[in-house]
Amino acid sequence: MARVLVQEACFDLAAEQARLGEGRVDVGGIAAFTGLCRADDGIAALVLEHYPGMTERALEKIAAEAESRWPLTGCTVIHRVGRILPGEPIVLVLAASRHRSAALEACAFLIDWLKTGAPFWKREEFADGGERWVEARASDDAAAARWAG
Amino acid sequence: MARVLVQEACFDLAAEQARLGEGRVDVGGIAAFTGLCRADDGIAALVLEHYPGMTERALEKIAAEAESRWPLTGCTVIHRVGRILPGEPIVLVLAASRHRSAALEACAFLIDWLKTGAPFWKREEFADGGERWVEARASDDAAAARWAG
Amino acid sequence: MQILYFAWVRQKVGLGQETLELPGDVADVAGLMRHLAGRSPGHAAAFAQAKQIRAAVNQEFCAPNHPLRNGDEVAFFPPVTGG
Amino acid sequence: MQILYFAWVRQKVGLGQETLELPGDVADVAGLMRHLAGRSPGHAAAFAQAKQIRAAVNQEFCAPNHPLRNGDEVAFFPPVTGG
Repeated sequence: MARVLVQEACFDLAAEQARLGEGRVDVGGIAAFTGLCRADDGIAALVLEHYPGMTERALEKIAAEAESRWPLTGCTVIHRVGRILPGEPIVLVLAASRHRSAALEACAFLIDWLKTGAPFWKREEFADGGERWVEARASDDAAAARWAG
Repeated sequence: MARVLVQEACFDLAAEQARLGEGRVDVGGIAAFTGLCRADDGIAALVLEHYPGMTERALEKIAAEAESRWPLTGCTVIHRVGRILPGEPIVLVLAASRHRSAALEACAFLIDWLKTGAPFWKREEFADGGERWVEARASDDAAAARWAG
Repeated sequence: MQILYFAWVRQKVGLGQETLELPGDVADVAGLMRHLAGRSPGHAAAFAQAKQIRAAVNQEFCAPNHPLRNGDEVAFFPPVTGG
Repeated sequence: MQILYFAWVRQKVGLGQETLELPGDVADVAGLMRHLAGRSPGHAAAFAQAKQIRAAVNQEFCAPNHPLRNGDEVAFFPPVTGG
């Protein structure tokens, strides 16, 4: 059963990774991806909005899909919402398995898929007071489409 | 310039990841892979032997190759040697980049490549006092060959 | 039915959510969008960009031809940009 | 030249390293393996499995036909199993 969290608070990578290995000796590899807020074009902050209820359901569905495709011993998806500053983490995905290829592939799948399949929206706030909604990128759709079928 | 370490001591994932993001706001993603010792078939410990000098050179070459293939903002390879117990980590690979795909691909490349391209040898020690050298696997050669050319 | 708006759709409409009875002449998501566009200048501004709006019905992504019933929860928003 | 042994090659030979002069009739890595096989029963046992042994010359992986010079550092070991 995957661990899925949507929260304003930052997350603790080491603690999350430790949960996946704790008390077990059948985990051969843990792949982790952390998405961070960049300061492109003078961004002062990102504000993450989401659809409470649907977001958790979407993430649980994505995680269950990963668990059905790869023989995982566990996986974790944590996505922050609210105001996030440059350099801060936004999202954490972890996948653990007996074998490294399953862990690595499931981790890539989870981050690609949640970029296009979970209801989050990013607004950029600039130092000059301006703001802009981030537009969806064709490259994200293409990355998610790799895993289709 | 990559950070490459061969050491007996355990490593600190959170500290290593923090090094890659510290004081910068141009990192969009950090991919991490941790390889762990499993207790398959009653393994009591793994003993990792290496070729001092050549090992560090091989890892530096592999890391430099990753940095030439992907636009990384940094990467780290830490491989333990000596006696490792089930549940303990063996190897840590981190790759950071502006973009998630570069970080994820470089991380997978590094772990695949070092499995076949760095002079480490694993000996399994069993609870009954027996021991066995781990044999190289064709699947590891195939995984590394994906990245050839 | 409950209608929810997110991101710039919410900003243009000027509301995060509203409740209404499903009009008799609205059969699907696309029909509801045309109906909502007439409710206020804000709604009109948001739904003028109908092709850039995605929808969910009862918290599942849905195509414009998805049929609607009066108890449904329907959300309108731009393409998602999480991760 | 310096010869190094690792993993089960080291265990069978019974030595981690040894120093010798490159024999005049040895031109390459494969020739050195044949020469070393004659040095002791342990060497013979290790190099009997020549196809399972890999080599490095001056800390770079090398094929059996890699030429040798007297100052080289040559290592013999099984296929690597790190990671």
